[in-house]
Amino acid sequence: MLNLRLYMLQRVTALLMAPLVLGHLAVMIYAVQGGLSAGEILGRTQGSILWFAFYGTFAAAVAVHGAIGLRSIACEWVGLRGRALDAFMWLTGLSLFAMGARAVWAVTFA
Amino acid sequence: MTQETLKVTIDRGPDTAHVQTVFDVPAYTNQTVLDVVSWVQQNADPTLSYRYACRVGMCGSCAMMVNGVPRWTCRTHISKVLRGNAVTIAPLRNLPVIKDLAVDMDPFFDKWVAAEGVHHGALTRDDPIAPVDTSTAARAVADAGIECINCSVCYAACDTVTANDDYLGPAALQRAWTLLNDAKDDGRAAILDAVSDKGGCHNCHSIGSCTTYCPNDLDPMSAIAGLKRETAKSLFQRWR
Amino acid sequence: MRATGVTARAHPLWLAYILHRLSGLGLALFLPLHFWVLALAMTDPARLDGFLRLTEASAIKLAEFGLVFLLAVHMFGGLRLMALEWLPWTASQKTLAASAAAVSFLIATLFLLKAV
Amino acid sequence: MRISDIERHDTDILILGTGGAGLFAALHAQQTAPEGTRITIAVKGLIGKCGCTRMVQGGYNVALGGGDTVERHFMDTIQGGKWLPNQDMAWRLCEQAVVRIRELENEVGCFFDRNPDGSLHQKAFAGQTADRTVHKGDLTGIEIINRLMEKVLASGVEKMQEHRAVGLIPTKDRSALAGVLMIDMRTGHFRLVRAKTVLMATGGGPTMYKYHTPSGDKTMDGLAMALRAGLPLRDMEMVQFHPTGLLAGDHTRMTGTVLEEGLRGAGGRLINHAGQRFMFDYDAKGERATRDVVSRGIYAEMRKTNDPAQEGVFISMAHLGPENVRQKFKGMVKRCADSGFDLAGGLVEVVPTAHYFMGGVVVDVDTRTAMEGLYVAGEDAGGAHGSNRLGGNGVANSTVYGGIAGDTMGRDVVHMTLRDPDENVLAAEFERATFPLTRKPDLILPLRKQLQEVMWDEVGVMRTEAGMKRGLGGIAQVSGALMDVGVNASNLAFNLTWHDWLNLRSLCDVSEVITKAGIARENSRGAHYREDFPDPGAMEDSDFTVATQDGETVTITREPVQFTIVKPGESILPADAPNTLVAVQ
Ligand SMILES: Cc1cc2nc3c(=O)[nH]c(=O)nc-3n(C[C@H](O)[C@H](O)[C@H](O)COP(=O)(O)OP(=O)(O)OC[C@H]3O[C@@H](n4cnc5c(N)ncnc54)[C@H](O)[C@@H]3O)c2cc1C
Ligand code: HEM
Ligand code: SF4
Ligand code: F3S
Ligand code: FES
Repeated sequence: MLNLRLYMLQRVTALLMAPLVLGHLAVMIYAVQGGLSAGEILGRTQGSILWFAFYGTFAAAVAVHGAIGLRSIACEWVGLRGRALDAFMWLTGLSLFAMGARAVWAVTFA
Repeated sequence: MTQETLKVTIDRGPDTAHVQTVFDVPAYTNQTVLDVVSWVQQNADPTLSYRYACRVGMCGSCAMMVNGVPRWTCRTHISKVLRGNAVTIAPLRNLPVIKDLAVDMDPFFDKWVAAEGVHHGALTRDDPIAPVDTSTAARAVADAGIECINCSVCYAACDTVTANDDYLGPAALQRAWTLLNDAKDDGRAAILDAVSDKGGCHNCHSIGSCTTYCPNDLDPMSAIAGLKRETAKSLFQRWR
Repeated sequence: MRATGVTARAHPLWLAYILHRLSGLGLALFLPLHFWVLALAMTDPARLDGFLRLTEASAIKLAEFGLVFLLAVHMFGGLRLMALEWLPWTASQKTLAASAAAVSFLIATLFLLKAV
Repeated sequence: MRISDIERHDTDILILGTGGAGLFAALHAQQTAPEGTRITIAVKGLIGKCGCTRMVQGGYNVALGGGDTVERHFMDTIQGGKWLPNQDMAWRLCEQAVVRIRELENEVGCFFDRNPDGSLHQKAFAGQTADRTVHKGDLTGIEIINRLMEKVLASGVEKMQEHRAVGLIPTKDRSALAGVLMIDMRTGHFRLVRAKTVLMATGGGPTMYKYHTPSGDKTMDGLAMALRAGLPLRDMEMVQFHPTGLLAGDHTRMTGTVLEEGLRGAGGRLINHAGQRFMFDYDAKGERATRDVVSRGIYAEMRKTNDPAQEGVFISMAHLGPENVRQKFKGMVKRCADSGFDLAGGLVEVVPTAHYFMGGVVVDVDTRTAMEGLYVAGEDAGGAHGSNRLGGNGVANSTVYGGIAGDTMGRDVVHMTLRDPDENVLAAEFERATFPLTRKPDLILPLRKQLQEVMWDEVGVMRTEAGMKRGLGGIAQVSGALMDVGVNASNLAFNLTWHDWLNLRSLCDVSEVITKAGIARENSRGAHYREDFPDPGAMEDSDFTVATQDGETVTITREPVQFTIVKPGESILPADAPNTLVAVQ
């Protein structure tokens, strides 16, 4: 079900996300003080290449990582096998990526 | 003194309906789980099926689920597993039941072979025996898993085996790891390929039940981690 | 094959495994929601603000706390797993598993305290 | 069930048993036989997981230089066997062991313990004049069988697991073997497997004694089948007892299992119920004397006590330092602890326990028998050990001769064809195996216990004519009673009780032969000790017993030993060779 390539991809994306998650948490802890507002978020992120790269990588990594993770669960707990399993993985991965990309675009350049 | 009795509940098969039979078994001072099962067959229900051979923890054919835990029954004293005076005994998990407490171990051994758990080498009986330096780190790693008696207890304990038919399982992978570290074995490429296949080591989630329940105190989880490292390394080498 | 009551799970590494899996699953289910909310910034900033105001409510706060908790649990669980697989450690794995949960709990609590 | 329900199956080479002999035969047959030869391996348990080879602890005897020679190994074997071994077989055993150990290490992939310089580590069992025993800790058999098992499982031979052989079916003229009748234990169905050549490697196993070490699947089936097929069996009185079997009570299968030899070697003491050491009363070497001597010492001591509540004697290790013992004998200490005994610090009760069967089918040095198409190797074959087997020669014997059998069959099979079975014999064997299914069911265990008591008391460690005659009566009683005990036939799939019946049937049949051979040998040699004839007799006039069954009667004859290589009193070692190379302890 998981082969060496998928395994490595999942580990590499996990490693990539670790600092991103910490960064994201730090920002959030800082940001929620005194409440959140759309303006505040957008003010920080709007038009910033840096934030675009930060969240863009995050969204891409999470899509790959999450899709592979859900694949394991779908195989072991739902019993999906073979082509259905591959299709499920691609579908979740692509939709996760699409939604993530849209969100990142929304808070940065849209 | 009146003889104490044990309440022994035994799963009967192979029918999928969950049938259990309860027996009253006299308690004795020295009594293993296997002795309890044997008593039932010899005295109470002659049709009860189970398997054993060596009766001393060497052959690995007597493993069963005892109160939901996989154990070798010939070396488990009944006092260790009694709850009050009751115990439940079922066939080993993750293998097809032939009848009652006897399971078909073929899938376990098929996977053992599929993991390349067989010596690879070019030397013959006409060559001298190769000297082996036993002080190397690799030899220590190979020795760590060599005493596996293929009892399938770890295989029964592993949830990944339950969930994924293809998964080779802890014992077979541990055997592959032993061979990979054996200076006498030439099968490196074949082993790495076999354990990277779809049922290979990468399916293991390090649940660790294998290591927790191995009656021989072996550590398949760490062996599998070793395979993950080696396969990852070989991937980088291929990329280079 | 037949499911029997399996108690062969009552050990720290199994708990670490199930925690990691459930937190991963939780995150994967939450993420689309999170993305959708953020995408509102583009389509309907007012509604985004509405959502963000909701975070003031304590029920929502609890949910937020839960999500950060999930993320922390999952991340440390994942780091634990990778350490266990790639660094040839052996004995101390159980302690590692336990401390991962502890640390993540700590971070989440920190977050909660800051937020109130 | 009717005879027409027997399923028929053909193969070219059929192997019965998966101990050292059976597994090696499978590998060698595959190497020697022409491409396309069908090889089938049938076994009463699971491949490689039953039988005694797996239970080997001490190790594997082989002369690998360092002063030791094949000649010295041979002389030890002949002297250990008290000049009764077939010398050509013993020679081949010692000589081929050298090849087999290289094969085990190089081709099969076994890993045996090493010296610091990387060469094989060897130690000395009692009765040997060189450090000769190759081992893997004290779990040598597990290493040998696991590696062999992997090879065989990967080899693609046809597997018939949990198939019990119940009868050898000859051709009409009885000159050759046509096939073997088996029960598929998992379903309870019968199967007749015809083969051009058949190896019987079912491994003897003297489990008709109250205390015994072999695995539960070994019940002398092979020798009982050979007897019925009219084959001559030799040395049938020779049952080896291991001095220290665990005594844990009547109700546990742990009773009788071996506490290893090394415990005494390391300085373990035997203590009687009065708290005294006694072995020096029997032999100058004390606890370190050979197996037969120590077994007799313990037995004599037990008889002196003569108190049913105080059955065995004790082994004590504590004076060596419990921590030290725990470390050095980790496996043994753990095993005792599992059944509630403290080997390292306390006393563990022990008794002599039936361990190995020296007797067996008469074969030539290529494992051929008197019946064309039938080959016998391993513990089922007689001759290599004579009256006593050296520790470490058992597994050497089964692996050496298993390999030879595989090679011989692989070559012979070319000239052979499938033969037609004698349907009358087939019907008789079928009747015999299904007999209990037609009787009223009852418990079998009490009869097995009864046989075990009789054999232990009357045909055990020390024997007399009067005792053995009583023994014959006792065996006949059990044997007769068994024919009145039926088995519930409602479900024959994995019906262990049916197999308990068949096991006891084999044990009764062979017990009778052991006893008759014991009565016939009026001297004391090796494992056979006659209180009424304590003398060994003149070595030059050595003869061995041969038992054959014709119809219902067993007759014992005697044949002189042929000293084809060395005569009593002589040696093939150079005149200046030292008596022993083992450093005195
Ligand atoms: C506890 C113990 C320790 C020992 N230690 C040593 C030692 O240290 N050194 C040494 O040299 N020797 C030792 N021996 C002796 C050694 O194990 C035997 O000499 C040798 O292994 C016999 O090998 P085998 O292949 O003939 O028989 P086994 O290995 O016993 O195999 C017999 C096979 O035949 C099968 N079988 C039986 N009946 C049937 C049937 N009816 N149909 C089909 N299959 C059947 C069995 O299931 C089994 O697979 C020890 C023995 C025991 C019991
Ligand atoms: C820094 C952050 C993260 C790290 C270090 C990490 C690490 C890991 C690792 C190592 C695995 C493999 C588990 C196994 O094979 O048993 C895994 C599985 C998984 N991850 Fe993550 N992960 C992180 C973030 C995320 C995020 C944000 C999601 C949300 C989509 C996620 C979802 C999953 C899922 C669903 C699984 C499958 C669980 C399983 O197979 O048991 N992970 N993670
Ligand atoms: S690793 Fe342990 S539990 Fe698993 S088969 Fe080997 S001995 Fe049994
Ligand atoms: S229990 Fe199973 S998942 Fe891995 S660590 Fe052991 S094989
Ligand atoms: S009967 Fe052999 S391990 Fe239990």
